[in-house]
Amino acid sequence: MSAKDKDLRPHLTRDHCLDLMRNMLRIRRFEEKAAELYTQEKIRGFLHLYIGEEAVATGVMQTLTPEDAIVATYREHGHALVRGVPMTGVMAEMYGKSGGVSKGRGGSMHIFSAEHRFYGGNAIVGGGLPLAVGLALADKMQNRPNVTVCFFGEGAAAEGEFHESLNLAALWQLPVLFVCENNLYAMGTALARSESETDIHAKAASYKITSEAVDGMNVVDVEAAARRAVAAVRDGKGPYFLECRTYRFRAHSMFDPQLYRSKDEVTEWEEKGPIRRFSDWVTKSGLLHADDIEAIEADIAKEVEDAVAFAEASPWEEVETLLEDVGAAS
Amino acid sequence: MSAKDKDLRPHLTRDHCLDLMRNMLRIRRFEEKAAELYTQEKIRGFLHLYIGEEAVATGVMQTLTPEDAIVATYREHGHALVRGVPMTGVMAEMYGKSGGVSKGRGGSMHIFSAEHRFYGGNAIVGGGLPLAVGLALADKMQNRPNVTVCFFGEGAAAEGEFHESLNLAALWQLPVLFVCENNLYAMGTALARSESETDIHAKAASYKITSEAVDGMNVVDVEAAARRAVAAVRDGKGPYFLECRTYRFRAHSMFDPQLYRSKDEVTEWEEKGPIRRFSDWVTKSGLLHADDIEAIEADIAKEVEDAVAFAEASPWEEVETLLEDVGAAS
Amino acid sequence: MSEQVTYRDAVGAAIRDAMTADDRVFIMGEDVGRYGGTYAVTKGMIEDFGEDRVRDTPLSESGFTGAGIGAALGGMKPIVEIMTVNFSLLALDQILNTAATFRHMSGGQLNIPVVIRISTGAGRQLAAQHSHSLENWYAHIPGLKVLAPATVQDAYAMLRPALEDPDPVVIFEHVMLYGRTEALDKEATVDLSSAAVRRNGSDISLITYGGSLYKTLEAAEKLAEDGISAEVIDLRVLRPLDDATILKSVGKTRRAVIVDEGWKTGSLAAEVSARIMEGGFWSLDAPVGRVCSAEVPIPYPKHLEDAALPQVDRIIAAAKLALGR
Amino acid sequence: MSEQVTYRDAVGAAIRDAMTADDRVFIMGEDVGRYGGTYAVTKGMIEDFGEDRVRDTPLSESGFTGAGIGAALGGMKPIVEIMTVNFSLLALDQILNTAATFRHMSGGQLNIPVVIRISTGAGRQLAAQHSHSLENWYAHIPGLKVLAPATVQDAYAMLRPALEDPDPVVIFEHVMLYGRTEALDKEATVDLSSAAVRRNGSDISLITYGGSLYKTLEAAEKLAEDGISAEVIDLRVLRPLDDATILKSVGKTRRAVIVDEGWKTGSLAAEVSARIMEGGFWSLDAPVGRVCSAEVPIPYPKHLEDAALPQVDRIIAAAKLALGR
Ligand SMILES: Cc1ncc(C[n+]2csc(CCOP(=O)(O)OP(=O)(O)O)c2C)c(N)n1
Ligand SMILES: Cc1ncc(C[n+]2csc(CCOP(=O)(O)OP(=O)(O)O)c2C)c(N)n1
Ligand SMILES: [Mg+2]
Ligand SMILES: [Mg+2]
Repeated sequence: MSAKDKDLRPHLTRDHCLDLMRNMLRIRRFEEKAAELYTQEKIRGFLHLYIGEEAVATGVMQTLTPEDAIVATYREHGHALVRGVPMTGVMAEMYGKSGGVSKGRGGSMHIFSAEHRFYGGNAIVGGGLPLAVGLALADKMQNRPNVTVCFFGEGAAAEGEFHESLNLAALWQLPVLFVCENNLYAMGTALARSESETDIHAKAASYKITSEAVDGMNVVDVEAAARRAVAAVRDGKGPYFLECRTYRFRAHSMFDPQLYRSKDEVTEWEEKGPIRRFSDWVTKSGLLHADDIEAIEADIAKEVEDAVAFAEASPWEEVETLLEDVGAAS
Repeated sequence: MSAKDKDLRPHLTRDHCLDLMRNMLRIRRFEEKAAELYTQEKIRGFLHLYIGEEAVATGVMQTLTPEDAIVATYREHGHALVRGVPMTGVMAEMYGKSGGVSKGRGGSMHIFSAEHRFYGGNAIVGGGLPLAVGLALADKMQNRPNVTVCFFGEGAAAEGEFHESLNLAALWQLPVLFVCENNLYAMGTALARSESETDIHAKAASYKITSEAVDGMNVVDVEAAARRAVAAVRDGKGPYFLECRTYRFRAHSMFDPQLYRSKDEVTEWEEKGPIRRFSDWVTKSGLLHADDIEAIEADIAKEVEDAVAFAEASPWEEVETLLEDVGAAS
Repeated sequence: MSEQVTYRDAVGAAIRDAMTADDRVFIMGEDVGRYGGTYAVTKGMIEDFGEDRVRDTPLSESGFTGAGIGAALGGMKPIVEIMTVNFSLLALDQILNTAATFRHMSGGQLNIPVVIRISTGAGRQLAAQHSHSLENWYAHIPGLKVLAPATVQDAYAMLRPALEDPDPVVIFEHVMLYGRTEALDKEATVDLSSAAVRRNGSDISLITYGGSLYKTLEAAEKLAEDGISAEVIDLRVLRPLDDATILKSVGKTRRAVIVDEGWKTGSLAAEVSARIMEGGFWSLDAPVGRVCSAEVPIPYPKHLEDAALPQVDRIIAAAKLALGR
Repeated sequence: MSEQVTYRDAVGAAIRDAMTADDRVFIMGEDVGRYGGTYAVTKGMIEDFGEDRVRDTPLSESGFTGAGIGAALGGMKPIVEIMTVNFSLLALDQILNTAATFRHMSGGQLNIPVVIRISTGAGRQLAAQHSHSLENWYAHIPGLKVLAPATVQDAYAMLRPALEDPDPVVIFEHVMLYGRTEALDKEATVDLSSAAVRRNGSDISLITYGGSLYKTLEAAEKLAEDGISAEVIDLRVLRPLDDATILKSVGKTRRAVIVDEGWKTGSLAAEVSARIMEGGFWSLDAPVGRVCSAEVPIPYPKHLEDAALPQVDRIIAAAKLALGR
């Protein structure tokens, strides 16, 4: 292993482990609450939970600077939270309140934060990929050392936009990191029923993009791979593709009766869950103690509670504002 | 070489050589005339010539039955002629006359013949690929042993439809033969400026489609490859991809000043021209004689002359028919 | 023989009956099979008809819609399901440039008997990428027939003639209708050329379609309380429009309001208004009004979504304005 | 200071001047570089500005339009060229679902200053996949501005405010205009909110845009020979429409005909008619007429293409009908 490669490994200090743990748990607890609020009809529309996939956003985000850009999907609460978008604003957005990051206009599927270069929140499958290519193009043309990270599901790989975007990024050697969250299903459609080539990272390689598959249930592996990837991209080596193999523990959205997979399959994957796995490992290895995790849980419980209180207290936008923000005020 | 493989080789009998020669020359002479008629303003709109690429359509079409289906592009006169669509009807179509195969409604870019299962004539780059997938799906669902052949340029490989169609064909194991006519340019855009992976047949292979590249300037090679391909497809082995490496000798369309390539490059390719090459070979090897070719030329000159006369004599559609054939007469 | 069923089940039954009657009919689209259909329309069908005829597709709207179009050209009778009209943009090239033009471009040689079902409309708080109503874009395209069944009866009965049609037919199903229960008579037939008068009236014509029908009927009832007799026309066939029914009604009532969930500018309501202008101007006692969606990407919160869409009170107000009351 | 230039060169000069003035401006699209542009608008630009800023793209309409949108979000000022409106369908998802909605969905945090140039229209015998006019689809979309410069002056002058606009602007260039030569004053400015009265008249308002302007002006001249004074309005901004100019003219003339190369049903002409209905009904002495394209995929032969499109004689006939002559 070269010195450079060594530098690219995650430094598993106590603090860093606390941080990884905290981020994954923040997503988990936030979304558990969101599911509950959905049954209470506080949150409406579509709600897509990231539970089970927390290691991906958490691992990848460790490697970014505030100037880097992020493009995600409708399953993006986790990404927003790890990126640093305040939980209060995310929760209020899901309520549709004026205190939401997007003044409630977008809801769960459309979390944006210009301040964090967090560009959604896109509910068109595959729709974010060309956008990410363009953000990277802007950075490259303006000689900024930024990376654009684009998250999407394996289902999106069948869309024409995937193909056009990977080709453009590779052709123009743009600083994009494509992160495919391969959770094996697109709604009810299993990967093998949607792709002739089920090895997604091999698909990406066919565009002459450096491509790698990683265990998406292991936050340390994800972070390690993302470090290599982001370093290469920032070095001007063109786009990079990371396939994170993961699983969603919950239904696709709150409407999904999950006819297409068995309970056993879900249980099997839950046993490999990213939080369980990381917490076992850090406690066994003595990096963290059980009470460290308890303390984090307590903090998060408070943060979630505050977020709910904030959302509850936040006023609705006035009906008179309906036509605002369609175009610049003139 | 197995007995079966042997069967799949073109049988280069005198008759077959005559046939190959005749077909390539028919395209060449027809299009030379078309170019002339364009300058006389008999043919209008866009006119895309296939000159230089004749070996591709000629070689591939040898392998098809009348029940097989063909989907082509706006550069499809050659395909129509080899398929057996009468030259008269094609020429009249290019004039826009009522005797045209499509009653003149489509012109040069939209040659159709239901009788020959010749489904266009599509001027949307990449637009024919999903259609071919669907035609093949219909054959498969109805247990018909037909093959659908889909011709398109290498420029189309960048379109999302290419990606979606190859995946669908491979996923559903449909009887489609994809024939990419790689003439190195999409209008003025060289392959290397449009694709990160310039090896098109490798791109196709990444969908788990059997894929092959062949010298598209050699009609015998094309036929041989197409025989293998069509046999596999008809055998139920799923789609097949043939990249034919070729070159267009003329401008993209009659409007193109060809700023993007040098005269030398064109001349170099002309020296490898499919007609020159095949005629040299058949005469040198003694399969055909110079007067055989002269006889063919004479026949074709007559056929082209007749086609022009037919087109000239064909009446225009009445203006009152404008709204016909938008939907079924009710 | 009529029974009470939901709109969802009526669409489902129509598909099942068509598949049973004709081997060439099949359905394809994202999650129509194992998932059971986004709106549960095709639930259980894959068990009964198999995965070939209840064909799950990858996320490839252009590819699978084009494949449906090709399969129709190849002699099948495909029903293509596109999850929402918002996603249908990805397939629009195939629909306009292939399905709608092939017959004409080929001089009448070819025809494409595909049926494309698309859900449309707002009301479920799905925000700006899942809530639009682009019916007028489709109604603009020569070579297509465009339907918008608003009743359970039409949801069932329109599929048969759509499948019998030799040319492409697009069917819009408003997402708020799936749960409605109404009477269904499976034997009753419908043609694809006439609007339906859903309520007779003499003072004003309220012209609408799809998800807005029930709001409009409710408005008509409320207007009746104020002594205003409103006629309600359900266009149900958006292309070709049934001018005769529209103009006959307006000729009688001399006033009209069009209710359309599309954004106002460039809406189908504009087309209907223009046609009344052209064919009914001299019988009008007041300008034709429009109640459409506000010109905004539909926002998520309920109160803003409601404010963006046509509602009963706005229909009543527009009717009263037309009547000078 | 005015000079005689072609529409093609005016567009080209506008792009060059914008690129010279602002580093963030660049142009991208199929064959804008080495080929010199399908309609030769960008000829020679790659030599002067380099391949980064005159960026040839692969055939990937959705991909490169989306990339242009992304680049705009990232601080650039991209001009995306889409060869024809027919191909723009492939990019429509990115235009509607991303470019037009992001500002609203993000609660005003984000804006997308992209300019998308699209050639449109028929007249070159390019048949049913290259000849359509879908301007009204774009004019339907909240969040976009839609321009249709018909004169050399507007072709030049509209680009600057389009690039200065913080939101997406779509510019339609009619293919039959590129070869027109007219006077250009590079200093004159134009705003993106007003229609232009191209000819004053008192008997009837002829309202049009884009490629139909010159046919309409010709019709007006011919009408003058018959003693009819026609006012000609060039909408030039298709979204937002300039109601004030339209209604003022109709208030004066009391009669109107709209000339629009789109298919009649669901056309922009319908929208203009509906607006006159709503805002000018009481001043009308006759129903507003429409001269649009026939509802047919545009056929290839000249005589049928001509028959399908608005022509001077049909405009004259419609005007006379409105005048009861
Ligand atoms: C263009 C488009 N088609 C269909 C949908 C409906 N849809 C939403 S999510 C989804 C599945 C996507 O699967 P994947 O990309 O694997 O992401 P995941 O939900 O598994 O994270 C589908 C079909 C959509 N939103 N956009
Ligand atoms: C969707 C679409 N985009 C752009 C065009 C314009 N166009 C016509 S042919 C062509 C080049 C196609 O190149 P290729 O696929 O290699 O085929 P070739 O012309 O070389 O045979 C382009 C850009 C089109 N017709 N359709
Ligand atoms: Mg998935
Ligand atoms: Mg080519």
